[in-house]
Amino acid sequence: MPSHPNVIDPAFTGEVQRESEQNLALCYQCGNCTAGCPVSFAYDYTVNQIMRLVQAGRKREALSSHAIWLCASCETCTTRCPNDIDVARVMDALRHMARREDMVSEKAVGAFWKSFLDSVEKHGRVYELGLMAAYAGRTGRMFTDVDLAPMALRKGKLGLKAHDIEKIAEIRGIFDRYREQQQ
Amino acid sequence: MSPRYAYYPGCSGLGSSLEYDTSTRAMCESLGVELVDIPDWNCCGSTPAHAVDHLLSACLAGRNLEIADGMAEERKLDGIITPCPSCLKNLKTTQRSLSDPEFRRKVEQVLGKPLRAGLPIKSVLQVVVEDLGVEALGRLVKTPLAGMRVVPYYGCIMVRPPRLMRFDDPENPMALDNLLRELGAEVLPFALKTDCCGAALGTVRKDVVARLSGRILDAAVEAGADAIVTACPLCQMNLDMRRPQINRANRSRHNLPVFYYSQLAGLASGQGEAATMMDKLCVSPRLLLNSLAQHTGERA
Amino acid sequence: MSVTEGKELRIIGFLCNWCSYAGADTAGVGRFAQPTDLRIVRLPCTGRINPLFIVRAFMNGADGVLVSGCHPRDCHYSEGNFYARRRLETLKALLPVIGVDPGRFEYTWVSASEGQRWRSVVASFTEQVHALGSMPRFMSGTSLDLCLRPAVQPRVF
Amino acid sequence: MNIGVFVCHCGSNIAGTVDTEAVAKAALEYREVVFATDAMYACSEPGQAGIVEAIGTYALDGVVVASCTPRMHEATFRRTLERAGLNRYMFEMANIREHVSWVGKDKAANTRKAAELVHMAVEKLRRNERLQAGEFDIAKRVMVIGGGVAGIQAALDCADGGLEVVLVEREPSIGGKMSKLDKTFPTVDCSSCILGPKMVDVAQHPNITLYALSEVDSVDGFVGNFNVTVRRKAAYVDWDACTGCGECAAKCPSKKTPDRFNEFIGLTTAINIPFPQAIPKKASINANACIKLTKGKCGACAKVCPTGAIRFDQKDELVTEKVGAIIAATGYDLFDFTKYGEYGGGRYPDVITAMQYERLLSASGPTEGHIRRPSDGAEPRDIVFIQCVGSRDKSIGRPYCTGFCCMYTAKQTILTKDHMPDSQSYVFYMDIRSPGKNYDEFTRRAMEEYGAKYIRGRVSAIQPKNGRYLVKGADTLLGRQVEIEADLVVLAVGAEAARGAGELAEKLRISYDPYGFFLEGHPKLKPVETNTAGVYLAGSCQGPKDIPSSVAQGGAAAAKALSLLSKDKLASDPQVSGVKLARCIGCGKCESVCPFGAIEMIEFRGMPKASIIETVCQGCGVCTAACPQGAAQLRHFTDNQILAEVNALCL
Ligand SMILES: Cc1cc2nc3c(=O)[nH]c(=O)nc-3n(C[C@H](O)[C@H](O)[C@H](O)COP(=O)(O)OP(=O)(O)OC[C@H]3O[C@@H](n4cnc5c(N)ncnc54)[C@H](O)[C@@H]3O)c2cc1C
Ligand SMILES: Cc1cc2nc3c(=O)[nH]c(=O)nc-3n(C[C@H](O)[C@H](O)[C@H](O)COP(=O)(O)OP(=O)(O)OC[C@H]3O[C@@H](n4cnc5c(N)ncnc54)[C@H](O)[C@@H]3O)c2cc1C
Ligand code: SF4
Ligand code: SF4
Ligand code: SF4
Ligand code: SF4
Ligand code: SF4
Ligand code: SF4
Ligand code: SF4
Ligand code: SF4
Repeated sequence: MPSHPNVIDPAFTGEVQRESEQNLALCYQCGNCTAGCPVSFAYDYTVNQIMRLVQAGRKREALSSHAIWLCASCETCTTRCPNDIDVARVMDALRHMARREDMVSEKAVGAFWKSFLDSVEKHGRVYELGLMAAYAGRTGRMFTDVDLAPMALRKGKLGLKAHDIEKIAEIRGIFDRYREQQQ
Repeated sequence: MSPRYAYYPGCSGLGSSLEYDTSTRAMCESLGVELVDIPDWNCCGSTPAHAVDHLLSACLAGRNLEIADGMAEERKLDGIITPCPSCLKNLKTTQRSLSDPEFRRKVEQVLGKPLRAGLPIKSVLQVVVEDLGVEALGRLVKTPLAGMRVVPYYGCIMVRPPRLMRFDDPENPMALDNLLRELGAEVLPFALKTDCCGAALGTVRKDVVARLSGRILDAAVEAGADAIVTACPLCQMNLDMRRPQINRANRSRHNLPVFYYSQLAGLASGQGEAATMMDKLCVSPRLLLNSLAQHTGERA
Repeated sequence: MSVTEGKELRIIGFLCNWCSYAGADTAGVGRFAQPTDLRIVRLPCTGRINPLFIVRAFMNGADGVLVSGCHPRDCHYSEGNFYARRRLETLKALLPVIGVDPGRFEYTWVSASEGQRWRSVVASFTEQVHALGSMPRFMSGTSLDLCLRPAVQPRVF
Repeated sequence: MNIGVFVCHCGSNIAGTVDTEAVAKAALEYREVVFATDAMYACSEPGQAGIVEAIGTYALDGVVVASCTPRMHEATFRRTLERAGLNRYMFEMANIREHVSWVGKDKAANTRKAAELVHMAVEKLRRNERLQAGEFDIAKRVMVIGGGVAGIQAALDCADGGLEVVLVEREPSIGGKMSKLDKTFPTVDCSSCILGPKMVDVAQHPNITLYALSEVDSVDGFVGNFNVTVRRKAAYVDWDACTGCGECAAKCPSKKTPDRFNEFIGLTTAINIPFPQAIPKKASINANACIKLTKGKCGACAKVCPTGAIRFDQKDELVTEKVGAIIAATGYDLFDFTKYGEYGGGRYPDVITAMQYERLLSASGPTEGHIRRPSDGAEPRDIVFIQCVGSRDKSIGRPYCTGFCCMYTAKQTILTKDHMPDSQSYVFYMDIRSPGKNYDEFTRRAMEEYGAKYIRGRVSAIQPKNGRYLVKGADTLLGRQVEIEADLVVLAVGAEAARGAGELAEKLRISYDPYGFFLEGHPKLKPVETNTAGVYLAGSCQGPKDIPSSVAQGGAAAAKALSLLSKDKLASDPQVSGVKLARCIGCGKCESVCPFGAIEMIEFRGMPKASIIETVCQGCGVCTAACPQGAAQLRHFTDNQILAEVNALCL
């Protein structure tokens, strides 16, 4: 990977194209994606800037951006892009690559998702209380959502026990083989 | 012959959106739609999985598809349905990705099983509105929701991306509008029907959810609504359970209840508050339901 | 073009001057790369095509014949392509009878502005013909050859 | 026959991917070729001189040029042959540029292909005949279809040049889009002040017959002799009697008729004259809105009309006009923005099109030039303009740039400031396209002098908010979202082909592009011609154009028609069919298939025979393919010639 952020890495553009199955050259930087993105206010780069970083082969800036982790996958950009680019899928692809390259900037988001998937691996389904505990442990954010806990518990909205599926071995097998494939 | 579907409740149906799952099952039963639970289903991975890796996501969703397909013939299934748009998107994306033979090979390798993924996949809402028609629901109405002014909130991915979901208008969907009107409610025009509530960012970026869900609540109040009606567990949770967080962050005092459409369908067809689990809602619908009862009482 | 990396095959195109020939020109002006197998015969109209031209081409060793003219309602001569369609439909039904795989013959429409479409027509037809390979030679002296040959002999005019 | 072959390099256009020398060498092996060479630019002065010289030196009686498409230079080289004393039809062209060098990169394959194409041409040429052109009479009249500014200009120029002109317009008045505009860029002069006088000239010109409220029904014939049938639609008013006094409209009780001329902002009456300057200034009844015509009651207009012009029983009328040339000037229509659900899909009353805004700006419009919101009639303060609506958008099949909306948006911001000094305009744009004389200066003035705020980015959605509209856009130069609360949103909708353009093209036998705009003969060198002789194009029907370009093209099309019809007779194309009487058995097949009725059955020594009317034959060759005897033969494309090409390739 080029060390200096100003260095252009044309291979990166190709890699994102392959992984996202989108032709980045179609993007003419109209900004529609940015205009409609609900989370844009929290981004470090706007959506069209992310697209531009990819077009320009600026790997480090694209993969270490916070924006790609804050994307809510709401599909607004994809729905309205005048060039029919599946922008949300490009965001997906960038997250995959960032994770592989160990460049996740939004540690909390990464941690939450990791906890979520751990829960799936362990139980086959999401066990909400366990998930919160694991996430808190990972990030040190002990008080995340504790304010909601009493209400949630009262309404029975936080499963207190895990609903393990019967053939949990199958799920573990999936995760194991998936990891093998990733090697 | 009554339609029969493989049913995928989704994880939230077991906990945070038990009332959605329960009332959906009741609604389907009264409409004569038979639901066959996908035995031993697993979590489809939701946003985290597809955000982390398309292959993992497809494998998790694929296992469920495989189970459903396996029993399709024997049980004479018409398709797979789920109430949750997020699960729906994962299942449909997986089905679409599997048309690429290379990708399919990888998924089958991880699953250790061949995949068919042939059954059509739809949301429960789509089946009710498109296949059965809202009139079918209308025929069940015993106590119309007269006088109840609602805004329908579809959430961002119930109809999007349009080329994947193939349901209703991506910018101005009318499915819920028509359905609620059929139940007797007054449905108000709502521009933020498909705006995002913050989705899965609730835990990690409360600021984002407070802002996005806050906007939706503001707009609903401006529209003059008594309640918001949703079809998505994530939306409902953000708008309802996270209400104190939103009000605190935005210095607002919103107290609009947020129903699932299936709860209202049950209510209108006379199933009662207990059966539709009205008590599960965090923002109490008490006042509204009382006035509704009064309203229908007056007419009677 | 992967399919044509090997040997070129003989493909003849009969094109009307107003639409498809112009469309092929448009593709050229647009530098839309195509397989090189095709050779084009320019005609005023697809209605000028005598199906026997095509039979003759196959008998003489063509591996594929492509006919392209104006879109159905867009004929420069109002209805020439309508006659062409009738004649070529009949021909298409006849080809298997004389031992020609119908996949070697294609009748399509390309307008003067459709350079992109022309490119894809040429590419996919060439690919289709390559999939069938080169045409087995008509055995000269067979009964079929003998009975068809007089019919397609050029008449002295 | 002595044949000479000339293989053109076209600079590197051909020689870059074809070994032209090898092609010339291969040609020497072909039968009857006595001379072959390659040349730098065959069509250039020295190139042509080389051909003339070789014809003399080698006593050539036929020439093959292997170069570009015959659609480009066949005529050029035929003239060259004539200069050298050969018959112009002793010539063939092999297209080794558009069909070879430009579409293949493999030089060996290209060279082989080029040589084979030359072989085909040689074999065909060996069977060519010396053909002589005849002459035929022509009608010195021209029809202009569409009475927008382009059609008006074309009609006036033709009429001034002495031709009789028939102008066909499907609306009740000529004027087209320009008659709806308030003021026009880049000078901001009043549209009706500059168009009005031209419209009056049309009405008064002795050489112009105007059919308004009329459409072309069918077209027969060919250059010099078209027969066009025009459908004059029922106006339910006798226009010969109507004086345009307007009494009828004043009394018409059906006052809620949608007002087409005002772009459906505001209402009109069932009987009306579309606008004060209309030409012809005649009343017509909207049959869908008239109470008498829908319910059988009323008739108020008939009672008040001082000239008794009302005719409730009027029917469409067909008239046939014989003309020598046709100019299509049918303009464009506006993109239907309701396809954009994110802009409200037509549900928001104060999200309007730029053309509706023109009507609001216009002193003769429904608000008498006061800018008012359609919803509540309030004067707006913050106005957002969104450019490229329905243009440059692949997702809806409109990838092209309309070309004039950047300019009219700038104009509208200027006019907005003039009308309402306290207003603020915002313009969302992707690029500013203003390549014309004084154009960029004009758009700059909108920003610099009139304070329009330009924001580079598209708008993702418009949402109603507190009685106004929240416009959610992006400023891509800043890298921020922008949200503007607007009282009124004006969409710079793009242009698309006029409704029905495809059907008209089919009647005229001209081509159209995938968007429905008519196709010119050559994008650079024949911008107003079509591939059909005698049919010309003017204005936006060929592609979106602003007024200066539309007027220029109207004039250019008129010049083409004038030059065509300046002769008394036209040379006929000798590439027509001919019947060999000895072979003809009089079956009549050819007569029944000829699309032009160019064949008549005659009696020859007591036997029925076919005979070609050479001035009518268009050379399609349908008869040749139909003749069971090979008796009808299309000259220059005989069975022999075509089979010779096939044989050259296969044997
Ligand atoms: C909002 C707006 C503002 C504009 N402002 C400016 C400006 O300030 N300056 C400028 O230079 N340009 C401006 N333009 C562009 C201008 O409108 C065009 O350049 C011009 O009108 C083109 O003229 P035309 O004659 O080619 O087409 P049109 O004006 O469209 O005229 C075509 C005519 O043909 C008729 N017709 C169509 N089909 C048929 C048929 N089948 N049979 C018979 N008749 C038919 C139509 O009824 C119409 O009368 C503006 C455009 C818009 C949309
Ligand atoms: C680098 C470049 C690339 C271009 N590429 C393209 C392209 O790809 N496609 C395209 O459409 N356009 C292109 N253009 C634009 C194109 O050059 C012009 O549109 C075109 O040449 C204009 O033609 P003209 O006849 O108006 O002017 P000119 O070509 O300038 O011809 C004017 C002639 O008048 C002569 N002349 C001048 N003054 C007098 C005088 N007082 N007395 C007698 N003779 C005089 C000049 O010597 C000249 O021969 C390009 C331009 C440039 C600079
Ligand atoms: S909307 Fe599409 S074209 Fe526009 S900037 Fe975003 S990705 Fe690029
Ligand atoms: S999918 Fe992500 S990037 Fe696209 S609009 Fe939604 S949040 Fe923004
Ligand atoms: S004859 Fe055609 S190919 Fe040759 S130089 Fe002229 S334009 Fe080029
Ligand atoms: S009242 Fe009669 S003359 Fe006057 S405009 Fe009407 S139809 Fe014409
Ligand atoms: S007859 Fe028709 S057009 Fe005449 S006044 Fe009555 S409604 Fe109007
Ligand atoms: S002229 Fe301007 S507004 Fe119109 S399509 Fe082109 S760039 Fe867009
Ligand atoms: S070539 Fe034959 S069919 Fe065609 S116009 Fe001439 S006579 Fe008629
Ligand atoms: S089709 Fe041939 S044989 Fe028959 S009448 Fe015409 S020219 Fe004569």
